[in-house]
Amino acid sequence: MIDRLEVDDVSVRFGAVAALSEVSFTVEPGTIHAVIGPNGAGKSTLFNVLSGVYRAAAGQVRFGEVRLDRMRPFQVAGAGVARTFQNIALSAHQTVAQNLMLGRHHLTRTGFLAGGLGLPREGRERRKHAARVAEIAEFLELGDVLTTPVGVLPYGVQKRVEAARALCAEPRLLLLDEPVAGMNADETRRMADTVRSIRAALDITIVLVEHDMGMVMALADRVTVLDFGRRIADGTPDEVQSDPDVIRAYLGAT
Amino acid sequence: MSRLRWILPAIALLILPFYVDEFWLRTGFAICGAAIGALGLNLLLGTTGQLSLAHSFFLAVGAIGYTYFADSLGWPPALAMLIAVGLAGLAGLAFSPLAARLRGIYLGVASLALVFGGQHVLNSWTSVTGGFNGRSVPDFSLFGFPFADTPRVVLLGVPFAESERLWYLGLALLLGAFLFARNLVRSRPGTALQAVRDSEIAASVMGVNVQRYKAGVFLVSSAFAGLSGVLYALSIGSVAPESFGLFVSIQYLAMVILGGLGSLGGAVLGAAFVTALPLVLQRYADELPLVTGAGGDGLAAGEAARYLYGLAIVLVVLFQPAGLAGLARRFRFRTAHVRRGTPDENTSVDPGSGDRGRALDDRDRVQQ
Amino acid sequence: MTQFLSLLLNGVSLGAMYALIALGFVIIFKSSGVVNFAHGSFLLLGAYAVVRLSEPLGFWAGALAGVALTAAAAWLIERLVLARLRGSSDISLAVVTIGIDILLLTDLVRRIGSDILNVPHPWGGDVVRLGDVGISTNRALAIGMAALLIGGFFAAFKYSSWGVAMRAVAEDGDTAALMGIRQGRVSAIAWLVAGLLAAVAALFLVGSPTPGVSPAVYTVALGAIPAAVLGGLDSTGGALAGGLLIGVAEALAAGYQDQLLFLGRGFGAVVPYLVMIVVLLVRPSGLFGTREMTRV
Amino acid sequence: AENGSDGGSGDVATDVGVEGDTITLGVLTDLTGVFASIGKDMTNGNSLYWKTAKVCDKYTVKLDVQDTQYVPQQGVQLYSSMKSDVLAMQQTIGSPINAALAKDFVADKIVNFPSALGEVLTDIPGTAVLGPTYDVEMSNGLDYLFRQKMLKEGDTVGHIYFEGEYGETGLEGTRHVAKAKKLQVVEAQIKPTDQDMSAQVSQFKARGVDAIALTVAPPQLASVAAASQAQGLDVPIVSSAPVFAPGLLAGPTAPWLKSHLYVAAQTSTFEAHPDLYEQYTKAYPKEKSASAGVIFGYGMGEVMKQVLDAACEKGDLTRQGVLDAFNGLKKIDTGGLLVPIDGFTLGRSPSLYSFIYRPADVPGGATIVQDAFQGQFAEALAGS
Amino acid sequence: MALTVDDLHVSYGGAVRALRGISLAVPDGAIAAVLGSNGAGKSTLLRAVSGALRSRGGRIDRGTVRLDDADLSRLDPAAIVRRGVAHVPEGRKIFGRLTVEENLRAGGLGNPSRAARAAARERVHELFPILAQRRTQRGGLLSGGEQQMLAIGRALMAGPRLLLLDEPSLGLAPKVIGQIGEVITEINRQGTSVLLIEQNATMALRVASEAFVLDVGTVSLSGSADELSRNDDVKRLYLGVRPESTEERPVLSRWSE
Ligand SMILES: Nc1ncnc2c1ncn2[C@@H]1O[C@H](COP(=O)(O)OP(=O)(O)OP(=O)(O)O)[C@@H](O)[C@H]1O
Ligand SMILES: Nc1ncnc2c1ncn2[C@@H]1O[C@H](COP(=O)(O)OP(=O)(O)OP(=O)(O)O)[C@@H](O)[C@H]1O
Ligand SMILES: [Mg+2]
Ligand SMILES: [Mg+2]
Repeated sequence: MIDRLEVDDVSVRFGAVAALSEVSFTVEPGTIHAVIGPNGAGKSTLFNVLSGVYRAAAGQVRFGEVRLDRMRPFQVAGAGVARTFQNIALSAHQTVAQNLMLGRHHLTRTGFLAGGLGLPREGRERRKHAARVAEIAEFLELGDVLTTPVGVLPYGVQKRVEAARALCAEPRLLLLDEPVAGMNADETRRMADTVRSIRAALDITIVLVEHDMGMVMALADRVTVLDFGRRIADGTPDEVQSDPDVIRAYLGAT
Repeated sequence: MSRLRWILPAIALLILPFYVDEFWLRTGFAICGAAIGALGLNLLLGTTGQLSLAHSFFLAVGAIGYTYFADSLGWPPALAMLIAVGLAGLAGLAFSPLAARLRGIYLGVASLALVFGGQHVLNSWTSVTGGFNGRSVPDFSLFGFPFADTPRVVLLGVPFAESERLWYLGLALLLGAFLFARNLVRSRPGTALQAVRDSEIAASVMGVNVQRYKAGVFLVSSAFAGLSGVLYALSIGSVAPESFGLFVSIQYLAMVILGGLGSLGGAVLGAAFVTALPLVLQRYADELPLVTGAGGDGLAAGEAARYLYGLAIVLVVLFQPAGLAGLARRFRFRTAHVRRGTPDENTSVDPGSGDRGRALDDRDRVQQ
Repeated sequence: MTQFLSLLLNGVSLGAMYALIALGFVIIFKSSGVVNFAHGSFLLLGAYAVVRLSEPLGFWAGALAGVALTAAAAWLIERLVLARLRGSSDISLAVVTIGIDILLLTDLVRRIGSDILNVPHPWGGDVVRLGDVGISTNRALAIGMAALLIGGFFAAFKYSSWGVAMRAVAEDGDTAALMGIRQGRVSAIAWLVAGLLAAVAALFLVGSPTPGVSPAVYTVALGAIPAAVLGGLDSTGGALAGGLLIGVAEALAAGYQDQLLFLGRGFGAVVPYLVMIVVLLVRPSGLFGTREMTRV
Repeated sequence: AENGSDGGSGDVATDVGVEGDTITLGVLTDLTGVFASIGKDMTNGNSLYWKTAKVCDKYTVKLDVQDTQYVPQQGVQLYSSMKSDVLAMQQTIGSPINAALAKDFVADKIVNFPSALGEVLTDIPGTAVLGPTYDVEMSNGLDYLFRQKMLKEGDTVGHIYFEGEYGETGLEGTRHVAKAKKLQVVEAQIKPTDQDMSAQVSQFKARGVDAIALTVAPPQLASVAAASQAQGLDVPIVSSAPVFAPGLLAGPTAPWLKSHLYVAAQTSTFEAHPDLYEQYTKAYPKEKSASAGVIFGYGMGEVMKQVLDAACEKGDLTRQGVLDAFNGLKKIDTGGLLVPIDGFTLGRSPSLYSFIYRPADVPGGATIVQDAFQGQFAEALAGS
Repeated sequence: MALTVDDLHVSYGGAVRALRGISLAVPDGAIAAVLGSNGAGKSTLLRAVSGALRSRGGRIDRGTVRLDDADLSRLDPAAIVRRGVAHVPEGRKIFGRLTVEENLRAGGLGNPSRAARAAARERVHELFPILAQRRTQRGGLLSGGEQQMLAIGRALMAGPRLLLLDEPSLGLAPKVIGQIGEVITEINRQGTSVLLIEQNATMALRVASEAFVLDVGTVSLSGSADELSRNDDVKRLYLGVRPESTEERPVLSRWSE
């Protein structure tokens, strides 16, 4: 059973900047939901609120029964929410495998003592999760680079590592912040396929921030549009695409 | 084959007391003690990226705690050691909320306050610390077996006195500490700590309770420092607050950097280098060129040691950012290739290469 | 009251020198992101050079030459060592300065030896009296000099692009280079200036009422570190405020020691650090430092 | 490596540290650490003495000098490496190092001369403080001020002292005198690295002190003089021996020191021993200002010789023999180099005497104004 | 100003061969677009031109980079900037601790003319009004797109004669991408040559006069922008005109404890 995500009247301010003002929308379980809007509209801020990095000044975020807006980031992760970062935030010196293993942090238990003493159950746990990590890496076409330090990989590949790490958390709600930035059309298409097949295989909810409209149109079940921190539209991709406000603020006359 | 690489040095270390004299055994014991402290600092600095100059304070807690428990309270020395180590760990834990608030170099400088403040407290608290002059340290004993010169034991014609006994104690404790640190880094907490180092926000979003892990690593690191302090106390036989000043913290920093930040084997090598250098130079001053024995007109041994070790720090950071561990790795890498008869066509996988390290540093910053 | 005024004046004069040292600290940090642990050695080098060069040259020329020599040495260190470490982590940079510090300090202590070297200040042990309160001429001059130099740098930062260039280089030298900023030159100048400030501070620091050049001069820099940090490592104004705060706090703690006995004897020595910790707890980046903020 | 065999010839028993006609003595000094200046001077004094002196007219003495840098760990390590070669310790610098080694000294039956006059050192068997402990010394200095009418009952004294054994023992002397003479004491503790005494002097001025007592080091003395001058605090300064160094007379505070300072010391001056001065400057032409440390080092040699001679006469130059000889020593006279020493009883100051000297433009920078005397408070302070 | 790259070989850390013999020319006053997949070496090419290679552990092994008649391969970045080359690096690299205003000032430091700087700032504010509004905000706190605008604006402050742009549209909203295209055309009209790396090939090929496609360190296709936009491979890989996807992809199973 997956939960519904309800964002209810959320506001965030930074000094004079109203990054989000009374934003509300609902993400139905098992759908792919896109959030779009001009630069600085508050999309990443929204993700930061959803993942507990920023605290909303007002409003609520509910994921099923739990209140995400009251949690700290690591508790949000425990509630089954994982995300990627717009500006890649990986450990550059660590290998891809090590970075992915971090994704499994909240699924594993080993503490300082058990880890330091190298108790047998630590080894069992590690082996079991390493196998899953390899599986996910394979899925995101990272199988060949598992032992490469992330720092030397090209930008586009690092973006895939980000996505893989979030997947490794086995989330029920996956937040992707511009997953195809810096990819060419072909790479974008493959990423879109991947996202689709994640949803199909794992049956989870995905929220996506993206500027590549082709990708949004092809993937999203529903789209919410933000501008200057306010929701200016919400609907199916087709509805949104023809909304005059959205065209004026975001798409431009093409 | 890789097992052989461990067994030979292990045997050499075990039979050492049968071949070398007291000076070297004592030096060896001092190295073991320092190495444990360096391992602890490496967990903090190398693994978690927290710059702390307060290490000497935690050393002091261990050393003085042991002396107080075993001497003033008369507890069995092994218990006193355990409790002193725990106490040092708790001191680290108590410091961690401050550490959680400060970042980078601010943390480093703030931790200086612990060194100076700690010295002040320890100097004033004479009933426990013995004040400026310090107090003498009771001998260690384990299950009734004393680590002292008496009762006399002779093994295979070699007197098995305090220095021999301590050597094995140091070796055993160092091995334990090393394995603990290594396991820790390789397991789940290690991954989390490294993530905290690279980006606290990313780590917390992936489920790491950053505050708690910082507290945890401070606890472990200071407990290591505490154990190191106990061994220091045992090796000298007397502790005074004065012995745990800023310079000691700097020495530990030097061990970790010289050894190679983030490398546990490196920390041990670094500790050996920093600890032994002044002693050996002093001892063999007469045989060394340029260095004169005490009272001569040339470079005094103590000065020579300090020059060398300042120079070593600068050179290592400049030319071998991966430290002694990097050097060792490079050497091993090369010999391994020669043995296997493969030309090293992909040096690019050598993680110890300085250039690669540098290139990565840049990448790091791109992503911030 | 006289005692209080006298302590205050004394604290301010001490603080002025802390501020000069802290300012050097801050300038280096701003331009290259380096926390320069070798600053204490610069101080000692400045003092030593002034004394030695005053012998053959006389005080004025000797002081000038000594300050110049220290500045040149700082510059050289930047060129030889730190310039090669662009892009390394903060920690490596801090550690390399510790290495340099050990080298310089060992050498200077060896040269200074066991003697107390006296600087032949023309004003010697003269005293300025302000009503009941007396202060050595040397210290009075120090306050004036510090005001002059700090004011000058304030203006330089505010009205020239130097400040921007320095901070750009410190944050990301490679990208700054893409703006045409010569990172080598910017940070080399910063080191030069820091060396100069340290030497000027040293020049007064070893005069009355302190006893001349001895290795202990070095430890004054240890008091300037908290001054720089509590002011905010990247703030010039902070260096001034931090220096004065620490100077006055230290003088008062030492002067009223017998009223503070419940804190333990010799409490004055920890005062700078205590003040720093209190400030950092409230403001983790110091009084005027840029707040460290991150976003993802 | 220990053995009981007879290393020498003749019928003198020996064990460790005697090879043929050579006796080896250990020196654990500080040549490059914080107390390098005093360490160097004392070691030079030791060496100078043993250059010519012979034990029993037969044995020459070789010194095994090691530099501890004033770090206890180094001291312990270096002692462990020299202990199988030395008969006794001619010099061990620093209370912390002496404390760290006390157990070993006792176990190894070592006769040891520490470089300082700390009270705790008198509790170590075989360890010989060569002079009055610092409290006795300070009380003698204050007594001198009373005798000269520079101080009277009910006055106020400001005492600046280093944290640690040296400073605190000195302070005890002042406190004792204060109790006996109803003095007010204003205490100021500092660290050896504190160089600016203005604040302390302001405080003294505010409290109206009539004299300043110092158990610090030369830089602090210079600063006290400069600050007193600046703030117009015109009172006598009494100090223990380590506070004064002749180098101060080249500085701007020289006139103030010459008119205000009285030093209570266990050593005499170069002015009183011109031949020693000549000998020293000839042997060490590069050392610029010879301090009292040289005289002390030379005197240490002299006392050691008396111990070894006594042991040798008894035909027992083993460590035990030397220790016995040491314990039997009474009324030691060093020809006026050091104050008269009564002998070594655990826990008791070995001497009650002090010289008083003042800075002056003479070789060595000091001139004696009061020959070795026992002050009125000395006996009460000396301990059991 | 004409840029000529001839038989350029570049490697990183002596091991990774990022460019393997690239030759191309950007004639005076032209806009040249470079396309290529991740890791093809596009950014490396720009770094080789602006001198930013060395600081990242890269080296020119062979070949030349010339600007008119001057050899750039031996100059340091600051010297190259002074010859009129501005580089907007990959990943924005704005100065996070400096304010927006200070970032722009830093960009103008290599520009000697005060009047030119003032004019440039005017234009930047006109192009990206948000930067004027956020003048005193710390660069690091801007949104991704705002940072990108700042990076472009900063380069414009230098008043360059050759502008190197590394994926300027990265993270920008569609409307702004359209504007960026216009800006590039306009800058170019005022006499600046542009070398443009883009993943948004539609925009790139619209504004460019010539185009190159990089593939694993070599130029696999080149020609006029129009020609290339008609090329089938380009259409498929870069313009998103795709045949139905047929390939087998691995499938992920659900995780169960
Ligand atoms: N600093 C570096 N150290 C080592 N290898 C590097 C470095 N920078 C880039 N590389 C390698 O050089 C090759 C070319 O990289 P480059 O960044 O030029 O690609 P790109 O075409 O710009 O890719 P993208 O579209 O992802 O930005 C890649 O294989 C990359 O891994
Ligand atoms: N920590 C912060 N402090 C101050 N301002 C902030 C902070 N985080 C975001 N902002 C501001 O809030 C606004 C919204 O930013 P956000 O990153 O959410 O935009 P976005 O919609 O993700 O834009 P983009 O598409 O460019 O990434 C921006 O104007 C940004 O400058
Ligand atoms: Mg965003
Ligand atoms: Mg690129």
